[in-house]
Amino acid sequence: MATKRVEEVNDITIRFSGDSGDGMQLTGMNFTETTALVGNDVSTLPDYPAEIRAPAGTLAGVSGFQVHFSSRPSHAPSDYLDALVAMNPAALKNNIGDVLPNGLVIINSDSFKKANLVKAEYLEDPLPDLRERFQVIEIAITKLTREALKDIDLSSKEKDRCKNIFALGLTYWLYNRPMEFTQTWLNQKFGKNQAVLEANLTTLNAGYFLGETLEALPVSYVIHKAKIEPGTYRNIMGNQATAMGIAAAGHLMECDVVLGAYPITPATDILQELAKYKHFGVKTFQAEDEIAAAGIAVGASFAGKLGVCTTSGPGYVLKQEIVNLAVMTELPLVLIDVQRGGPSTGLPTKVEQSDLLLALYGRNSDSPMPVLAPSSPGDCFTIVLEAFRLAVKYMTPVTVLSDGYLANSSEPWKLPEIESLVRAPVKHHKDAETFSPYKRDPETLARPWAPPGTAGCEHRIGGIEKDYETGDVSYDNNNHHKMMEVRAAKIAGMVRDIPDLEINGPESGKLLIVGWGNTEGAINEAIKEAREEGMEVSSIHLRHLNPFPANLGEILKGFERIVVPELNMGQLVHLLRSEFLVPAERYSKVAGRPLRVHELLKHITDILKDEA
Amino acid sequence: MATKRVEEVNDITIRFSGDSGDGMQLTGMNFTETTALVGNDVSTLPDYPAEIRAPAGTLAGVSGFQVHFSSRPSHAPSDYLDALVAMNPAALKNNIGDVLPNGLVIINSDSFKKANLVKAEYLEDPLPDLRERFQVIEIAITKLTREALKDIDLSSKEKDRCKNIFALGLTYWLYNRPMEFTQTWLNQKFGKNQAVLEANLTTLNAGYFLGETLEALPVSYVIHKAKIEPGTYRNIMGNQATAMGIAAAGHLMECDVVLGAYPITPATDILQELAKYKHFGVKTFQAEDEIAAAGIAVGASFAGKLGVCTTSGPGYVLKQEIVNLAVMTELPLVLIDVQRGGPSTGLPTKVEQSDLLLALYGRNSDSPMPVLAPSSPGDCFTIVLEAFRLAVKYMTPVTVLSDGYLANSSEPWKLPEIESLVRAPVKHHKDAETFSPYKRDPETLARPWAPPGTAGCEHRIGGIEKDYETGDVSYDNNNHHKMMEVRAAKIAGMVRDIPDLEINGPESGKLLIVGWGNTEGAINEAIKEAREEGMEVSSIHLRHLNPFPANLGEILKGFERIVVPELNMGQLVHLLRSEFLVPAERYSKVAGRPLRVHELLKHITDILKDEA
Amino acid sequence: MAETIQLTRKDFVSDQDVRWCPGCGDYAILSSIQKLMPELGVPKEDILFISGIGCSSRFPYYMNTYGFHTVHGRAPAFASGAIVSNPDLSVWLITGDGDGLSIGGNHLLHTLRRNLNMQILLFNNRIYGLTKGQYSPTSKEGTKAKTTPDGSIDHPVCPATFALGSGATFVARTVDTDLKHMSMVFKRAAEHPGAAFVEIFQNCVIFNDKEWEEIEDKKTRPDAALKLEHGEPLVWGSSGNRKGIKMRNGIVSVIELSDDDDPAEKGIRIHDERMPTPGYATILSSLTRPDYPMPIGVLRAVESSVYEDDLIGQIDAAKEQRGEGTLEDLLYSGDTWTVE
Amino acid sequence: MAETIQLTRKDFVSDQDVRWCPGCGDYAILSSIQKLMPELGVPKEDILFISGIGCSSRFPYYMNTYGFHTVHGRAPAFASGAIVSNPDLSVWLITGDGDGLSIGGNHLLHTLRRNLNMQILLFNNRIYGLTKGQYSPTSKEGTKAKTTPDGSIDHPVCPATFALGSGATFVARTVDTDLKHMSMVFKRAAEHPGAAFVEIFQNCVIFNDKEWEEIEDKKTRPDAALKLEHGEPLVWGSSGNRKGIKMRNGIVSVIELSDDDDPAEKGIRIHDERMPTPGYATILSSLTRPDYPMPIGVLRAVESSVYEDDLIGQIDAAKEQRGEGTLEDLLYSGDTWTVE
Ligand SMILES: Cc1ncc(C[n+]2csc(CCOP(=O)(O)OP(=O)(O)O)c2C)c(N)n1
Ligand SMILES: Cc1ncc(C[n+]2csc(CCOP(=O)(O)OP(=O)(O)O)c2C)c(N)n1
Ligand code: SF4
Ligand code: SF4
Ligand SMILES: [Mg+2]
Ligand SMILES: [Mg+2]
Repeated sequence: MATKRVEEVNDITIRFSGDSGDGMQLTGMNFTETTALVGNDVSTLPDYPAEIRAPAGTLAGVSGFQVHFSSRPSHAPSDYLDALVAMNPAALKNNIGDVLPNGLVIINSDSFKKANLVKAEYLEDPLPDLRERFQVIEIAITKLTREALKDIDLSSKEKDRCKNIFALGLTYWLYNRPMEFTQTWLNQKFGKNQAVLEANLTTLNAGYFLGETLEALPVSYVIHKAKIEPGTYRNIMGNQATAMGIAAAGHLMECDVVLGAYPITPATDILQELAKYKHFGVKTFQAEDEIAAAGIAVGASFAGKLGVCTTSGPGYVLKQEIVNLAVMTELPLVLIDVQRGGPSTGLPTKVEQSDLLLALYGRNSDSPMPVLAPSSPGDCFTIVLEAFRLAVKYMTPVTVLSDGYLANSSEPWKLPEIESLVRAPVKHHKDAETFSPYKRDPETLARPWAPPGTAGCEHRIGGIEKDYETGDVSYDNNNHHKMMEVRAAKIAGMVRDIPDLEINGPESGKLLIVGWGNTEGAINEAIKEAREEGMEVSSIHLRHLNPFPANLGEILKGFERIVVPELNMGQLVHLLRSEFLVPAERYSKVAGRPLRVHELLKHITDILKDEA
Repeated sequence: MATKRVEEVNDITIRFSGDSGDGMQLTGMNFTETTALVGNDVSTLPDYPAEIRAPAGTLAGVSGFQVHFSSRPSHAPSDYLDALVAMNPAALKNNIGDVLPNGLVIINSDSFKKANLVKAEYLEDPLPDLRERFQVIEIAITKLTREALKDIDLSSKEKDRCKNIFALGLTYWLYNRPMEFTQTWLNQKFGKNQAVLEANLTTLNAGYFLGETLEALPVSYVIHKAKIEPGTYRNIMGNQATAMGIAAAGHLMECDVVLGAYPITPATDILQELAKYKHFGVKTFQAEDEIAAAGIAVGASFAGKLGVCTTSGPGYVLKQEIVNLAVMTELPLVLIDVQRGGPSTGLPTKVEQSDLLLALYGRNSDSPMPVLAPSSPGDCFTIVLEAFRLAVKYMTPVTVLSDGYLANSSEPWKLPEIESLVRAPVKHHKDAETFSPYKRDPETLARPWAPPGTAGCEHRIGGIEKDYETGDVSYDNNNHHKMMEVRAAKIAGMVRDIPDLEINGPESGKLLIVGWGNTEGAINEAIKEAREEGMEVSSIHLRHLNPFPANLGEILKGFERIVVPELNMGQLVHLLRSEFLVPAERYSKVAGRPLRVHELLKHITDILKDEA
Repeated sequence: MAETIQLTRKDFVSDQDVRWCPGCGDYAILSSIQKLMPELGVPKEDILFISGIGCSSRFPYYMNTYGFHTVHGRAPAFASGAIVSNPDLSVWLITGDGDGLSIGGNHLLHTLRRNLNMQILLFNNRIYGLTKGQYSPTSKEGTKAKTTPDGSIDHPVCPATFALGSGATFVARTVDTDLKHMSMVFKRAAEHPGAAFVEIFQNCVIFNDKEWEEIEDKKTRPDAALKLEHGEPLVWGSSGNRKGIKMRNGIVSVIELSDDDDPAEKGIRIHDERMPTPGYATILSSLTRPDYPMPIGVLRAVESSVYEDDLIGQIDAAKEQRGEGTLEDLLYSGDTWTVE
Repeated sequence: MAETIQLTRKDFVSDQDVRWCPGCGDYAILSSIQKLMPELGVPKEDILFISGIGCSSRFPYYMNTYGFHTVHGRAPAFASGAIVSNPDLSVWLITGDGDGLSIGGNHLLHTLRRNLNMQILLFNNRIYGLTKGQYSPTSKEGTKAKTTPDGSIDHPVCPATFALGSGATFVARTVDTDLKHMSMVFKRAAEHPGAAFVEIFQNCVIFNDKEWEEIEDKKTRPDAALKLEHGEPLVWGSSGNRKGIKMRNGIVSVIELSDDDDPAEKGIRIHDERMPTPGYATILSSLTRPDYPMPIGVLRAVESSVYEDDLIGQIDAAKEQRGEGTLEDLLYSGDTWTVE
């Protein structure tokens, strides 16, 4: 056996895919953690389509996990695959379309039986054709796993559960990754069950060593460390970062957090994660529905705590009547909407930037509310802290628009230094002498927050219009107009608390790309490539959707064409046109997946060619 | 006693006002009906501020009813009063600000006791001052009423209830109105109780004859018949017209109407009215809340009937998750939102054009829905019929935005001739052979409607995204985008069913006023006056807010300045700017009352002077 | 706090004009609560009245305590949020038959079963007052109201039976005209740990006058209502018209008693608030006029764990076991690595 | 329609792949319903399955009838709209413990009390299946699920007790593993005029496996479950372990019986589905393991007027009295005048 060749590459995208029961998510996460620890930049894209476990082997049951890793900083899931691991024919069928020509396709040949081909709706064996177009590596993973475990006292069903670990071991060899992380992880997970632990460790090795021996795999790859800013890192998914942000807000603001939530995909993880954070003082309350969840959060805010809700589209709709009460009573509240494909139940597990206009306009009458959106998984943490700070400072509900892709994809995240986090302890109003419930701070226009328990500040508020001076119920005509204006002015005035936009590229020119939310990585990637091809294009990325940063209008005016890529039918573009009267153009992709770099690049190219 | 002078005038605005218990609404309605029967054009503005009966005599308890009548066609409540009837000090205080200098102020002097002045928060007797500025007619209405009824066997409490009829009689004399209508009405109402009937008839006469004798009233007025289009008329309020439209839709479309509704001000009347329409085949279902009401309506639509919901802002918000299901399953549904002051509970009894953006954007993800708005009480009938027709033809929910002013104000309405009403019988899909639930009509893009009970067309639908061809659940990426586009295209395509806008005034020029909904009368009035003052200004009025009429963009481009008066913070203006990139300007009045003609006129004048 | 003992009824009267119709039953309830407050010995600033929307739900504006007039039907959610945030508060939820049982039935169900510590006062006038007279879920079948000109066709829900079916630990009934009884029931409710549900028969003079006349009227009340008292027999009726209730195998029968019969001897059921399951109380709550008396007073009062106590218990336990979490723990937990 | 009699189970199987987890209790329920359908003799096109959201709520896709998969918790509203629109339909509502009792509890309450004619099947797996394992309102106290790592603190709601408290006219329970019993109960439900509420103990193999083991397992079932039958004594238990239930003044006691004791003689309660008020059935529904058997079968079945019948009755009566309304009547009623 000759020593194999090692090739250096900059960038690899691999997707693990198999049946829902095959453990593909765990496999992908292990590969991701290991890869991050090695020092590559990583970005992941999990894909678990079916909410219900479909019958094994069917197309509906396929679960996938994509890892894009690189020796350069890179924050987009890439569009195409260098390598695909397909544990069964259904996985192959669902994913083969994304593999680059001549890419690596590793299959578990044991599962390519007639019955499985039928379940995957293959009319004939697909392999002969695929062998022409890809490097198909056919491995009898099931058989090899069983063989490796023949001395271990487990049922064959149990042994077969290790198949994914075999595949993982093989890819570790293929991309020269160390096995320590996974070994430690297996130890933690199966420490109590020696036989299972041993089986997994053995299989991991078996997969790795097969790489060394298998002739069909003549090359392995090295991807060097990325040049990454110094610091301490961890791999983080958006929902995790959101949960951490919520817990951190309680600490930094020295005020308990009360989460009212009702399970809904893809937001449920946040509730689940926070339920484990009891020792951080977080109270979670699984409510009977989203309306109650919002009521609980607003009740908590009235009582002087940090009320927060996590939900997704259909639940966010249901909360709006109560959000409107929070607008009217000017109570702090943070709403996190992990957007998903719609309308209606839509595509619950898929990504969409669906709810921007809903956040702005989904309540009866004019009801202004600030809206923020994170641009990467780690940014969820930062944005959530910002949301709490603004909510309390301005006494207002604030919406954070996360989404199903940010929620579940991961990236290496540089941990903030504790000292760098802004401490902003909540200061309730305590002084009975100076108290009046709607007496506003002259600068922020915020009213005072005096929760029950504060002697001398007893007061009563509600959803009926209030007197500008006293806060009592008022049906007066002119008072109503005045209150409308002041509510609007308060939110508009928050612009002074929002940093100016930084422009990526020249400050004026032919083409500006305007993005928001999860598309930042893909847009940056497309722009980088466009520049490499000699095109001149700039971009800005909005994290504040209401109010807009102060310099947005100025920037827009500097460009001949403005293109707004969105995973919706054109929501931000609508706002930009209305507010700034600029001919911004929509670039909509509503296909339940992240923005594709090459498609956007092509669009940019077409435009700039047009202009040329 | 000399015969009194009779003066001819073109235009009178009178307001009856008193305590909630004083019967001012009935007084106003009698005056209105009588006036309409006489042949004047009439437009009314009721105002009952307090939902709960406040303590008698307080400012919060004042109820008012304004009648504007004219010998010329006129469809706006006017801003100022020629005459005010004030039954107590609180009524005087609340309303005196609207009386024209030297206007007529008729008061019940018996109620101007110290205690009542205090309740009305008058620190001193207001009359000395008012006598300087107005023609104050002080009548001891209580005493005179009791005197007139001294021979009738009723308690003095019962006698005092006739006070309003006394005032009515007086105004009949003042404006030379016949008493027959009211006499007949009293007969119908109190026919069963002779003593009460007699008391009322006697009081009516007493009031009338006091006019003849009272020296303080030297003049009575004649207002000639307006030149009104020939036809049969009735006085109608918007909510009544809406109820009639709903019942008529069932007849014209030969399909039962099922109304799911939950009481809410100011929409409740529609439900109450329709509950009396059982013999027209209308099924009303008072649901447990607005969500259930929407579910009931959509369930009815699925079952092949005409599902409809009536509600107001907070309830309309609650329905949106279910409306979204109707968008996704493409079922016909008519939603009537009688808008009211917001946000939150807001000003429930007051008018606002609050929910335009909510109707368009209040659902998760892109969820296109047509939106219509009536422009006068009678137009509610026409618009509702149109909404049903479009809902069924295009298989879509349709929203009608009425409002608290249209709902409760009235105008003489020319009854449509039965034959002129378009019959459009519903045709359910019956043919099993050609049935597929999402096979679209190539022109309208509507899918077929095959309700349960249709043999061979059994099918299953729901809120998850569906396959473009089969309508089955589909998680496919590209299919989702395609469905998004087709849902949008279907609604956008309805433009061919919408008449072009007619422009009031020149087709281009310096200034265009763009209105929608209840402001039509006031805008027309302001424009008429502006023209009389030699200004050149045009206007258009939108009844279709989504999609917009085809020629809207063209019209807008013809003007230098575009001003959009709205009873909100600028919702339509937002849409116009975004869609057409024209610098439309907001003109917002959010004061819980109709648009004021003189204020708008001043704005027009300022602009055109600016330009000059 | 010693000074709170000196509070008087007036301290609980807010500066807002009360805007119910003259003669409305709500006045008496308000006054009975304002009178009770000083007796409870809770400082004003620790008292919170929360309501939905309806005539009854205007209540908080009139109490000089903290107050939150929220949205229609959802008051239990706001109250739940407040009490888990600050378990020291004395939370009073005010609702109506429409607010609490039409749009808000689900929140009531879940708040009752969770047993959060609050008093829930449901003003049952069997009508929608604020929206001017539509029938409500408690309106009797056949009610002719504005939306049911031909008579209502729904079978009404019985608030107490519903509360029992929802697992309420405290269920009581009282009447707006009986100040002493109201006061007793409200006090019992305040003392109950967990959710205390009280239905108050309330008269709406304007839209449903005399709905409860028999029980409201002092004269007819003794023969129409059965005042429940724990440990006492189920006996009612004016002198000469005394009756008692027997239960056998779940079947209720009415027994005539002479004024000096010993009910126990006659096998009359002794009232027991503390039956572990809701069956017995449901038998009582389902009794209807005119065949049976209307039981008022405390139907059920059992002890059970209180939601917010358990929640705080879990938080304390977590802090004890895992140590109070710090920002460092939060961020630097899990697998990290350092780039230099 | 004569031909409908010839339908077979297969006619009710739709062309969609069933996507529940292998081993899920939902399969057996589906198959029992598909088998029952031809027996009911209702034409396929007149059958409508309506559901909310949840694993269980996918049910309509698998039935080759009309089907409507709506939104979470609101299926009762859609079903109500459909049945008032077309009372000839056979409407089956499919819901879960989360769908029906968490977000949807209020709609269930009102649909039950209105007594609209439909079968309501609540698949109770005491967990949220579709969202992957959070506790539900029926989860036992202390349940460790994904959102309750330290154990749940809510007191669960008992579906049958809740339904009884809501005024349900038909309340029953059955078990996913007992095909014969399910079939009997479903048939009874279909025959009941009005809303028939059926709780099905259903196993979620993935997130709450074995929750109902005692009752699902044929071996333990006889000693764990009491199969109710109208007119029969409340007796259960395998041979040698026979027991019966006595009720006295609302208090339940368990009596040991020898195999040949006559239960009636021993004073054992005879089951009566038709008790006019819900008290007795509530006593049964509140019995809990292990102290008592779990009663399954029909707890309550009483006749009462049906909402849509009454509604249509009022419409017919209005047409009779006022004459069928025409467009002329509609528009030209009230005071009109003519301008020439
Ligand atoms: C979402 C919403 N729907 C409807 C209403 C209208 N509304 C206000 S109060 C009420 C019913 C009140 O009835 P109840 O609770 O019995 O109170 P009461 O006035 O009889 O005391 C209704 C339907 C509302 N305010 N909000
Ligand atoms: C408005 C809304 N909120 C939340 C969800 C998410 N959701 C879907 S099903 C479900 C719970 C299902 O539980 P259950 O009814 O018990 O059904 P099972 O899956 O256990 O059969 C939840 C919370 C949703 N689809 N819509
Ligand atoms: S309407 Fe009825 S409930 Fe409301 S305040 Fe008046 S009397 Fe009381
Ligand atoms: S998750 Fe549970 S309830 Fe859902 S399909 Fe799987 S086993 Fe059945
Ligand atoms: Mg009420
Ligand atoms: Mg469940």
